[in-house]
Amino acid sequence: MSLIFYLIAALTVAGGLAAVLLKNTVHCALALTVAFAGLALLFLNLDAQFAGFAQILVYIGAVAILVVFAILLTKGSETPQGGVFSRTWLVGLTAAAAVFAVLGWAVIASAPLLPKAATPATAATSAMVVTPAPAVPPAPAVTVEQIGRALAGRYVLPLEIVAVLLTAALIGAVIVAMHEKEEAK
Amino acid sequence: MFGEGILKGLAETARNFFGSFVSAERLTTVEYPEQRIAPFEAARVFPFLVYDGEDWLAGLRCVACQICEKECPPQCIFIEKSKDKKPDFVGKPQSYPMRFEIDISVCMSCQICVEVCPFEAIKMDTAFELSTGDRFGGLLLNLTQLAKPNAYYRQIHPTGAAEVDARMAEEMAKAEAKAKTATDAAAKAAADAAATKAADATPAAGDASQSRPDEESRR
Amino acid sequence: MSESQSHSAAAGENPEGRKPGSQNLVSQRPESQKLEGWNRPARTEPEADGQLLEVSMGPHHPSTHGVFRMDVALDGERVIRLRPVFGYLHRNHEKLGEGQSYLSSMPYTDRLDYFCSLSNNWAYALAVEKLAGQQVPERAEYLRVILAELTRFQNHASSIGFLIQEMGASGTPLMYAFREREKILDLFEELTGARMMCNYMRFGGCRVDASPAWLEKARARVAALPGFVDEFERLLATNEILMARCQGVGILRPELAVNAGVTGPMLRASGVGYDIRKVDGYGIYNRFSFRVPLGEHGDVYDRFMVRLLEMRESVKILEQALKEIPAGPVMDPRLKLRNFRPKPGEAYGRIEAPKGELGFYLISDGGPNPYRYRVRPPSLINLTILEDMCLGHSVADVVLISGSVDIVLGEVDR
Amino acid sequence: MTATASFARSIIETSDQIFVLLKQWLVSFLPAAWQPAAGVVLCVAAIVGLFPALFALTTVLERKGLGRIQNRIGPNRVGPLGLLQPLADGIKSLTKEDIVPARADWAVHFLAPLVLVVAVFMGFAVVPMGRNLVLVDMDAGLLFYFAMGASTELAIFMAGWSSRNKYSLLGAMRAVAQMISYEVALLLSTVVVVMMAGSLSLTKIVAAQNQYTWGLPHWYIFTPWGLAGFLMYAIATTAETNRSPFDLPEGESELVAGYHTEYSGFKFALFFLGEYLAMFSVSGLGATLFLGGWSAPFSFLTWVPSWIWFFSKLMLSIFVFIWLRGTLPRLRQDQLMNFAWKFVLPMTLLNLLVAGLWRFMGEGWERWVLCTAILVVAYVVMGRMGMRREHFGPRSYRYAE
Repeated sequence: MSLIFYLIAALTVAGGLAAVLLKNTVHCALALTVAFAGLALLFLNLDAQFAGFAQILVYIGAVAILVVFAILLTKGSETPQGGVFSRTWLVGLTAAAAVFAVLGWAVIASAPLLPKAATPATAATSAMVVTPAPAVPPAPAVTVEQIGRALAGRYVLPLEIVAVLLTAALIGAVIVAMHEKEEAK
Repeated sequence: MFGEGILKGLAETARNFFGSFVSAERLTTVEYPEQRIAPFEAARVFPFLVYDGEDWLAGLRCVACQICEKECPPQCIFIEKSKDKKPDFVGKPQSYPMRFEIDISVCMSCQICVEVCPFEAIKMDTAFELSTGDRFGGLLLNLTQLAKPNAYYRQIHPTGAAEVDARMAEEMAKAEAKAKTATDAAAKAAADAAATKAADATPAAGDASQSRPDEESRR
Repeated sequence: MSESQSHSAAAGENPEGRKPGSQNLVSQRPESQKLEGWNRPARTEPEADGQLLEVSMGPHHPSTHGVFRMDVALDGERVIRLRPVFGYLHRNHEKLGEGQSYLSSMPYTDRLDYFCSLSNNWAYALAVEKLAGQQVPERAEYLRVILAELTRFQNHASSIGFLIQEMGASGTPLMYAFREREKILDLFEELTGARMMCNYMRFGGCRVDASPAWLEKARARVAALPGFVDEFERLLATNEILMARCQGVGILRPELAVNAGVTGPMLRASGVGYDIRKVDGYGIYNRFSFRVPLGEHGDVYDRFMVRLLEMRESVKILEQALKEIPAGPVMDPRLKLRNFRPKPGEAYGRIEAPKGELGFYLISDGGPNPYRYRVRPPSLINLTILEDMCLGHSVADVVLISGSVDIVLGEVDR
Repeated sequence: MTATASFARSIIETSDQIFVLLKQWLVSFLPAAWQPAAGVVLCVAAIVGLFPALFALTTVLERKGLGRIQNRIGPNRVGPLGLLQPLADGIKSLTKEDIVPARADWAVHFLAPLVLVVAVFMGFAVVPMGRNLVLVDMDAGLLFYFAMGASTELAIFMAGWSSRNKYSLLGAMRAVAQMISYEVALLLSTVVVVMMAGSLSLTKIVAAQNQYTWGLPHWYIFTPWGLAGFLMYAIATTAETNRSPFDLPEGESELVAGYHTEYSGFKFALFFLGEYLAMFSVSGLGATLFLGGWSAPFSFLTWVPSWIWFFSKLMLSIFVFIWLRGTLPRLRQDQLMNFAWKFVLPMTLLNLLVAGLWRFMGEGWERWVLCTAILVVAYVVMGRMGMRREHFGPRSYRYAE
C-alpha cells in the first residue's frame, strides 16, 4: 500500500463526505463526482484500466451529468435554509452501518482467497506513467481484451439479458416521457 | 436534399476564398491609413466659408444674412451680424459676420446651408479626419477655422467651383457693364476697383441683388 | 409540425384565391385568436408546463438590430410570452418635423431607416409634392426610380445577410451583401455626396443631376448585380440547414398580416399580392415591367426568398430605367425651396419602401412648417405582430423571426 | 552506393525519430533511476507547450481564412502578416480584469475552466503523433480518450451553472445535452475501427493502416464502412467541440456567449484554449482512426517524417472546420437532437453491421458492392424520410401580375 493509494483514498472519502454534508445540492453532486473520480483512480491504481476508464466514462461522463440535470429540473438547486441533517438521520446511519458491515465482511472473508505472493500492483503507480509493456508478472491484471472475450464468450447470456433489460428500460422511459408530453398538450 | 445544398454553399465559399486573392471585385477592402481613396467630388463632410483674395477677413463672401442659420436643421450655426457695414468688392456696403460658429459635433452634413446660401459663401469641405482631444471647444469651429480660400474650394470641388466662378465672372461683367454706363466719377472709381479684382486670379463674389438665371429662380 | 400544417391550411382570405376549402377556416377562427393588442399575454396556443424563465432579450443583445428589447417568458426554450419594447431610440422625429421648414425636414428623413435613406427621401418628397401640387421632371423621376431600386437591392441583400448572421453563419452572407452594398454606396456617394445620409431628393425633383459618367458606372454595376444574386442563391437558397431552420418557422397568416397592417415583403411572403409600386403606380413605376413575387406559406423562408426574388425584379427595373432615362432638367425651375409655403390642406404620400409601405402624412396650414407631420413606419407596424409569430417557437427562432421582419430601429422608434 | 543509401536511410530515420532521440538525449544527462519519470515530464511539457502554440497559430489562421472566405483581409497589423496577433490577444486577456459576478459560485466558477483544459489535455496522452511518438501507449487508449472527453461536459456544466446567468445556464444545458447526444454517436462511429483493427490501442490501429497496395495506403477511410464512419465521426466531433454548424451552446445571436458569458480575462482565454485543444485532439484522433495517423498517403512518400504527416492531417481537418464555420448557419436545438438520434445514431449502428459484413465476407469485390449499396440506400432513405417528415425542401414561387 503506497502513499498514492492513501492520497486517492483520502480524496475519495473526502468527496463522499462532502457529497453528504454540503448544503447546496449542486455542490453535493460535484463532490460526488470527485468521489467517482477517486474510485476511478483507485481502479487505475490497481491496474484495472478497463474498470477505471469505464468508471470515468459512465460515472463522470453520464451519471454525474444525469444527477446534475435531475437536480436542476426538479427545482432542487436552491440552497436549503435549515440544516443538512434529516430528522431520520438515525435510521440512515443504521442502514449505512449495516451496508458497510456487510461489505466489510465480504472483503475480509474473501481476503484469504487471494494468492499471497501476487501483490504487483505497487509496480504500476499510476496508469499515466505506465511504460509500454512493463515487465510486470501478469497476475491479476486483466486486459481489456480478456474482459471482452469473457463478455462475448462465457458471459454472453448475462450481457444480452442486461442489454435487453436496459433497452426495455429505455423504451419505457421514452413512453413515459411521451405520455406526459401528450397530456401536457 | 441530401447535403448537396451544403456542398454547393461550400463550393461558393471556396470560390470566394480563392477569389479574394485574385479579384479586386471580391476583395474590396482598402487599408485605410496607408491606402486612401480620393474623395468623390460630390463628397460632403462639414461646411466651410469661402473667401476671395488673400485677406480672408476682407474677402469673405458671407454677408451674415443668417439664412443658413435659420434653415440649418439641427441649428448648429451661430452668426453674429456686424453693426457696421464694410464695402464689398464692388463698393456696395454689406454686413459681415462678427462671429460665425459651426458646432460640428451637432452638424449632420446635410448641405442645406450650402443650398440656401444666395452668396456662394458656404460650401462643403471634404476633409474628414477631424478628431480632436477637446470634444466641446475642439469641435466648435469659429470664423478663423472656417474661412478657406476659393483656391481650396476649386481644389476639392473643381466642377462646382468652375460653375460658380463662371457664374460670378458673368455677373462681374454685367456689373462692369452697368458701371460703365454710369458716367459719374464715383462709379468709375468703383469700376476700377472691380476691374482690379477681376484681374485677380479669384473673381469676386456675386451680388445678391443681381439675378442669376437658374440658381436664383430655384430658390 | 402539425402546427405548421394547421397554419398553412388556415392561410386563406387573399385576393389571388388559394386552396379551396380553406376559406371557412378563416371565418371559424375564434375571436380570441384575432389580433387585438400587441402586449397581450399568451394566446390560447402555448401552455407552460413548468417554471417560466423570464429573459429580457435586449436592449443590448447581439441580435436585436440595435436598441430593441423583447421580454420573453420561456418554458425551457419555448416562448410562452413575448413583449416587444420599443422606444429606446426615440428621437422626436415627428415633432421636429412640425417645428421646421419643409426643406429642413428632408435630411431628417434620411435618419429614419438609415439603410434606405433615398426611399425615405422619396416618400417625403412625394407627400410634399402632393400637398403643393408640384410636378416632377421626367429625368428626376427616372433618377428616383434608379436610386430607390438600388436602395431596395442593397437593403434586401443586407437584410438577408443579417438574417443568416442571426442563424449563426459567422457573417459570410452578410459580408458578401456588404461587399455589393459598398459598391452601391459608392454610386450614392458619387451622386449625392454621402453614402448613407444621402439627402438627395427635393420636392419637385432631385438636388443635382447625374452625369453621363455616373449613369455609365451605374449601368456597369447593375450588370454585375444578377451575378451577385446568383451567388447568394447558390450559397443559401438550397442549403439544408437554412431550409430546416426557416421553413415552417414564424408563420404569418395572411388574414392576420392584413389585419395588422403588415406591408412589404412580409405581406407578400404571406401570399398577399400588394405592392404599392403596382397599386399606386407612383412616380413612373407603371412604365416598367416587373413582377411581384409571392410566398406560399408566410414563414421565414418565404420572406427570405421573396426578398431574394425582389432583388432580381429590382435589377430588371434598373436595367429598364437606365436604358430609358431621358435628358432634361432634374428640378422644376419655378420651384422655391426656401420659404416654401404650400397652400393649406393635407396629403399622404406613400411609397413601397424596401421594408414596406412608408408613408408621410402632412397637414399644412399655409405656413412654412407643416402643421402636422406624421410618419407611417413599416418597420414598426411589421414588428407589432412579432409575438404572434414567435409563440411556441424556441429562442433561436425568435431571433430568426425578428431578423426576418427586417427592422431598423431608427424607423421603429423615430 | 550502399554507403550513401544507408546514410540517406539514417538521415530519414533520424528526422523521423527526431523528437524521440531528442528526448533520449536530454534524459541521458540524468541518473538512470530518474530517467523514466523525467522522460514523461519532458513529453508532457512538450504537449503542453506545443498545442497551445498551435492554438495561437490556429486562431490567427482561422481569422485570416475566415476573412478570405468573407472577402476580407483578416488581421494583418500585429507583426508580419499579423502572425503576432495571438500574442497581442494573449497579453490582452492576461491583463484584463478577472470579473467574477457577485452572485456567482466563485469556487466552481474558478474550477470550471481548469477542469476543462486539464481534461482536454489528457486526451493527447494516447494519440500517436508519429512513429514511436506517443506519450502513453496503453491498451485501452481509445477508451481512455473518451473517458477524458466525457469529463469536459461536467466542466461546461460547472461554468454555466456557477455563473448564475440565464444565458450561461441555457448555454450550458444546451452544450451538455448536445455533447451527451453526440458522444453516443461518436463512440459508436469509432467502434467500427476497433472491430477491424482488433485493438483499442491507437498505435496498433495506426499500424494496421500503415500498409500499402500498389502504392496506396490501407487507410480505413478508403472502405465503405470507413468512409461512413469517418463522416459520422466528423459530424459527431463537430458537435462535440461545439463548432459551427453545431455551435448552439455559444450561439451569440441567441445566447450572447453561452456558458462562458460571465467569464473574462484569462479564464475566458482558458475556455477558448480548451475549445481549440479539443478541436486538435479530435482532429488528431480522427486522423489516427480513419486517415492512417502518421502514415504517408503514398508508399513513395514514406521517407517524409511521420510527424509531418500527422500534423498535416491535423491542420487539414482544422481547415475544414474553418471552412464549415465560414459557410454554414447553425441548427436549432431540437433539429440538432433529431439529427443526432434519428440520423447519425442509426447510421452508425448500421455501419457496425456493415463493418461486420465486411469482416466476414472475406476478400473480393462483392463486399465492396454490398457494403456500399447498403450504406447508400440507407443514406438516401433516411435523408428523404427526414426531409419529408419535416416538410423541408426547395420551393417554387409564383408572381402576382
